Amino acid sequence: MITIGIDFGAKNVKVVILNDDKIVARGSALTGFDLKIATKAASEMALKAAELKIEDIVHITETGIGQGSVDFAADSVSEVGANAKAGVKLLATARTIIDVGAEEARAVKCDETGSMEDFVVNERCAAGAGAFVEAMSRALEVELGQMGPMSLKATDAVPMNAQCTVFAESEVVSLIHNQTPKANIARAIHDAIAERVVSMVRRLGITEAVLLIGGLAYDVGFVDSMKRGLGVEVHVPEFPEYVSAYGAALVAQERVKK
Amino acid sequence: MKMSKEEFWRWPEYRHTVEGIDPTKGKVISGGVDIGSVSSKTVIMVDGEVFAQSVMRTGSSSPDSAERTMNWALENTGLTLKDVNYVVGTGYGRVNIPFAQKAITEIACHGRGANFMWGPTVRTVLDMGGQDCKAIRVDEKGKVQNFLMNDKCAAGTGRGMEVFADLLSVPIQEVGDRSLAVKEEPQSVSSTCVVFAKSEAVGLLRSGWSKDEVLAAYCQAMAHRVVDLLNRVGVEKEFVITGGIAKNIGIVKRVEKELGIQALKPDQWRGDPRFDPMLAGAAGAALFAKVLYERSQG
Amino acid sequence: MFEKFKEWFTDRHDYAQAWKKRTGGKVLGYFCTYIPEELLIAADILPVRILGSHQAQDVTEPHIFGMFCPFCRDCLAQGLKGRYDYLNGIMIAQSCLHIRQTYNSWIKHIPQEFSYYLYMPHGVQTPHAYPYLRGELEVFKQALEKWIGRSISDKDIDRGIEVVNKNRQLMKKVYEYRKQENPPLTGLEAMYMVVSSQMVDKEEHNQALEEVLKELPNRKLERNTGTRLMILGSEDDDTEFVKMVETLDSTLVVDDHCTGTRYFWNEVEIQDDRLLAIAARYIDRPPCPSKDWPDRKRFPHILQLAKDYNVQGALVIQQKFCDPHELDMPALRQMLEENGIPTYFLEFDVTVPIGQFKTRVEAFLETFALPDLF
Amino acid sequence: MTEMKYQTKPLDIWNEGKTLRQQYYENYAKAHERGGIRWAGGAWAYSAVPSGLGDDVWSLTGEPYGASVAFNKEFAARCQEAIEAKGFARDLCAYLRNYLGSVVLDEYVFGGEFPKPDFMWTTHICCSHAKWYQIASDLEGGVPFFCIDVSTGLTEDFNERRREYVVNQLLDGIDWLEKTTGRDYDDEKLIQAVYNECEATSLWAEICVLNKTIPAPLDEKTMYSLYVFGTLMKHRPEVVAFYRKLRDEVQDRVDNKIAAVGNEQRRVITDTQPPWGFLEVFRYLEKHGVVSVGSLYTFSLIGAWEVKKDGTWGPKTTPQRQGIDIKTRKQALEILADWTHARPEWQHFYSAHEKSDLMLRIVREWKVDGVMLHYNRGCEGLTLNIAENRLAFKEAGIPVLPFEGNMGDEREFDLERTKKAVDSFLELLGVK
Repeated sequence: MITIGIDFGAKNVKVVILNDDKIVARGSALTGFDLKIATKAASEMALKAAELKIEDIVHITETGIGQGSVDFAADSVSEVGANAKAGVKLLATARTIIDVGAEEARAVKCDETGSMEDFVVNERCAAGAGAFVEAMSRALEVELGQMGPMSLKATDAVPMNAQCTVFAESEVVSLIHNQTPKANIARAIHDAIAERVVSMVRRLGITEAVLLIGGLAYDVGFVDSMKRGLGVEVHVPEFPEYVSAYGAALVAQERVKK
Repeated sequence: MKMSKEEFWRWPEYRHTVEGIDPTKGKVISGGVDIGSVSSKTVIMVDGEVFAQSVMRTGSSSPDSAERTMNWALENTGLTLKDVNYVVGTGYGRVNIPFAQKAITEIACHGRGANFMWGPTVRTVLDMGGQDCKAIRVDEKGKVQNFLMNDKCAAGTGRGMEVFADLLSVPIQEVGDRSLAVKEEPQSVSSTCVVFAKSEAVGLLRSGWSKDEVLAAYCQAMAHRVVDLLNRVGVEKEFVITGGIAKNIGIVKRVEKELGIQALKPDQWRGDPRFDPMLAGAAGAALFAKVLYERSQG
Repeated sequence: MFEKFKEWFTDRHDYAQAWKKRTGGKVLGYFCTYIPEELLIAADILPVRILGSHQAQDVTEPHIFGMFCPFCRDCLAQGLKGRYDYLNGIMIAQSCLHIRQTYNSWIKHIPQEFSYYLYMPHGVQTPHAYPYLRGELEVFKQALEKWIGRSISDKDIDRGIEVVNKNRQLMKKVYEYRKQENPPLTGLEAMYMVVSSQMVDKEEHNQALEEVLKELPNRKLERNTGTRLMILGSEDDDTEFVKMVETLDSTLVVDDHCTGTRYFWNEVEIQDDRLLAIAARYIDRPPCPSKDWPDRKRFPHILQLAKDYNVQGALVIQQKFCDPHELDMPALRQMLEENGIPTYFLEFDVTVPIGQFKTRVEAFLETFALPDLF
Repeated sequence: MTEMKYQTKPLDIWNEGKTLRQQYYENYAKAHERGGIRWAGGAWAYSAVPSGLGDDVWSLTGEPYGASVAFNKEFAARCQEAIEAKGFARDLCAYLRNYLGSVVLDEYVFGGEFPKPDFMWTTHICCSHAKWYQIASDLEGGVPFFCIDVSTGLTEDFNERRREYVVNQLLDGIDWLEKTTGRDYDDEKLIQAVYNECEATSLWAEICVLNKTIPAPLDEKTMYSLYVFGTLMKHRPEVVAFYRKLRDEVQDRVDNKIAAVGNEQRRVITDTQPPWGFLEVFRYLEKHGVVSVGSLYTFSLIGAWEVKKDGTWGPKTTPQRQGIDIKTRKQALEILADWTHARPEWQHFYSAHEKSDLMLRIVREWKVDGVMLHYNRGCEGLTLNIAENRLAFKEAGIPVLPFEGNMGDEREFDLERTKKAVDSFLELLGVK
């Protein structure tokens, strides 16, 4: 049975095509201009990669969309619901799945079948995690992909206010003007976000194994900060930013079987 | 998988020399260097008249940025750093500008610069920079009487705008105009803080709001935050806006509408459209440098 | 000369644990300076004020909603991180809501041998507050006696009053020097002095004060006093901020903080009914704004301080989300400005962004101290 | 959505409630024209006490007025901007900012200028209470202001001495009222007001108990417009009559299995005052057969409760029913003080687990499946210890959804974000 999962991220629309339990293709497009165009572009990209046509698809489930327009798919599932389903498929021992995207961060606690037990979403003061790293990479004149590796080379931990991203930004500017080494600033930035995400996960309680997904999971510096903050091993799956879409595709299959 | 990334947040850097001024004839050549959190600016004056200027992105080291913006301003003017009698540094990075004799805060410099750019009738200056925004009350000479800076929740105006433009893939120079292209003002998003406004606005995008409506909602939220600051310091005419955000017509128009007061436009007084409101701080610093130099000569 | 105080301030945990080993006594952690220290000293207990560490942390969000003040969250973090495990007990004297929440979460998640919530009244301007607080102190004394397993005699209480009153007198004498044109001590040193008094044995602190008072008359600081400033507002033990302000050609000469004058400004007036005397001291002391109604008794007191220390400007700080001070702020600033004292307002968080605050304070100083460049 | 299981019917008494509320705000505004006097104070003030000054004494309680302002979004924004321009912080109590903004603008939310009170009479338990009227007094040109400190701790600690502290302040207050208004004080009117207040608040608890039934005869968003009379004038005979009639109607709905929500399949409770925008979320929940049957807030902000012989929660027995015949002023004040300081909604000011235990009791006795906690940025008083309450629900294995908002400043309530969180919560409840 072939299903599609669509995830409307703040920055990118992600699409996953699932054939029974095998991911056959992934597609992505900038949410940017228009949801319809972005979804079409991402789906076509995935369909082409899987050499399939839209008619072959049995069921489409989306996630990440508000209660607004659900006209791309048959139905929707919440992101935490999708993450729980996908998380246990990617790592059987996964019980806490943490999703950090451009704008929002969320975490879900699940059982071995991937059904949700509890969930948390970031407090308002902690919004803008992913976008924060990008803005700071510009201030440091460091290519975004290099921010993570650079922060691993830090020689000192510079504490920074963890309550608000905007204020953390202004503290980074002060560090720049005091000529703090770039590696230490990069680490301070990652630690600042990790502190806020860990703070949120503590509300949920930390049950191992912990799986980190979402765009920021690509950033090795952030993963390292999360490990130190949580004090436990942090697993990162392949293609972390597609996990929600993969979860939606799994839910689509369940809904067809029911 | 990452498509070619057009950088929507980048704005144009430039330098400029004013025709018809011969620096060698001048008695005092003074310099003002404003190292902001997002942009670095230099103004070179000959006997208190603007001769050369440059605006560029602040790099990751402020002494570097200071040198680069100063050298770019001096480029093929025939002047070198040695010829500049006195330099005043201002802005975030004012403390580590190696060639500046004195550092004065951007509040005093923007107050003086606004007086220079728009004349003695200016009483209220709104400086919206990359990181902070300031509401400054000045007298007829441009001396600061009272001022207020944003509290935490209103920080990050300029930088917040860059992130927002990038998030919505809209070139930053177009954000203002597009935000005014809406039929009527959308219901306002939270204006408690720029981050809330941003995440709320993006949420609206996903629930069917048009791109322009989301831009309008964000600009409106930012305008609310700034007007709140202005009301606290008390607004007296004439009112001007300096700093990078002065170029965002979407913010300027909404601030004017909510205040019920029109801001003097940059070209209104000096008749010189190139007088960029971003340079008010550097201009003020250059004027202070001139007085300090004359005072040092006794 | 003030290094001892700074050392106590910085190594507060080591000091308390060493004191326990040395004396075998009990250490009681407390929130808010309305606790009756006289009774604790009478019971041979070391009272230690619980303060934050000014570091970002990620442990309090499950316990305290993010929009409560940074100070109450910072304090709870110290407990959750085990930095106060040596405490034998903990208490709070009722004042604002936020710090009360820290106490509630603390006793729920960090087991305590002894914990006490003292119903300090808010109605400090009604005459009925005196018998009421006297009654509360009676009940508190009995709880202490049960905990330490012996009775607290009038002689013990007199000794407690005497030690704390002496500390107040000595600190007030040191503050007198700050009225001079060029004060022989900085605002930073004064903060170390007062805050360290809140976390060490008062007799040791009194000795250190005696030594300081011997040397102060002939102490000359190689620094320019510059603009004389006053600092007011919420709880403030942010030495980094105070240090930065005094590098900008200015000096903090007086304050109205509970880590400053509000802690030691008035003494217990001796009378036969010792508990009533102690109750009266805490009811009549310069109030925290949460208790300063229906009239604003703080304002004439602050204005008098400003005149006595001939202050040129006031930094009015406040912990973000701190309601009691936020509610007084507009009227306080108006009162000061009407009396010719310009003010500048700053909002504190767990860590203070020194870069931004330096710009704000420097610009404030420029408004009335910049040489005439116009 | 889900199919209808029960019969539903709107409340007959609904319009009568609307007129009663309109009259209240009109009585205050027109008090002087009608030769009466008026006072302003908190909803938790001892509102029975000024009744001794006469039958033409009208009040305006701050919090419900703040909520009425919040309902009118455009006017609320103007009030908030007006008071913030005077230097007041944005994170202060939202009702306080709406009220003081309305005073600064000199506009009454129900039309016309803001009617200036003759005196202010309030109590202090949360940090903003006394200061609210200290500031209002300044802004309105020095209106006389009296405030009673009621921060005397948990109900179980409210002993003889602590009650005396409160009663002595009340006695001083009555002398002050006589001096300030120049009127003689009539103890008979006070005694009658005490009887009214006890009955009205006990009746409201009785009505809430009826919501233990499945299906629930009332839903919480309706209850917000019904309990409000307890925050306006719980000492007035009209409120006693209204609640008697409402009790009978709700009893009738229970007897005839008339539900507030026809497709009720899950029951939840909430906490703290809701943002007005949240009413849309209630409707969204009801589409999925999820009904909120109340909260510790709607039940006990004004309701009077006691643990009954069978160990369950029920209405507090009134002095009348105990056969107490109040004779003197002091006796009336002592009974009123005991009655007021037994209010469940006051316990969380002193202890986190007291409130958690009360809410867990409601979950048990009202047969509730999940809890929605409003982390209310507009009211630090009621959100005190809310995070610890959430932990208590988690430990008890009860699904709990915290959501952020502000009950009086809609700029801080993100409806889209809340709806998304509610979707996940419905999945957790097994409804979606």
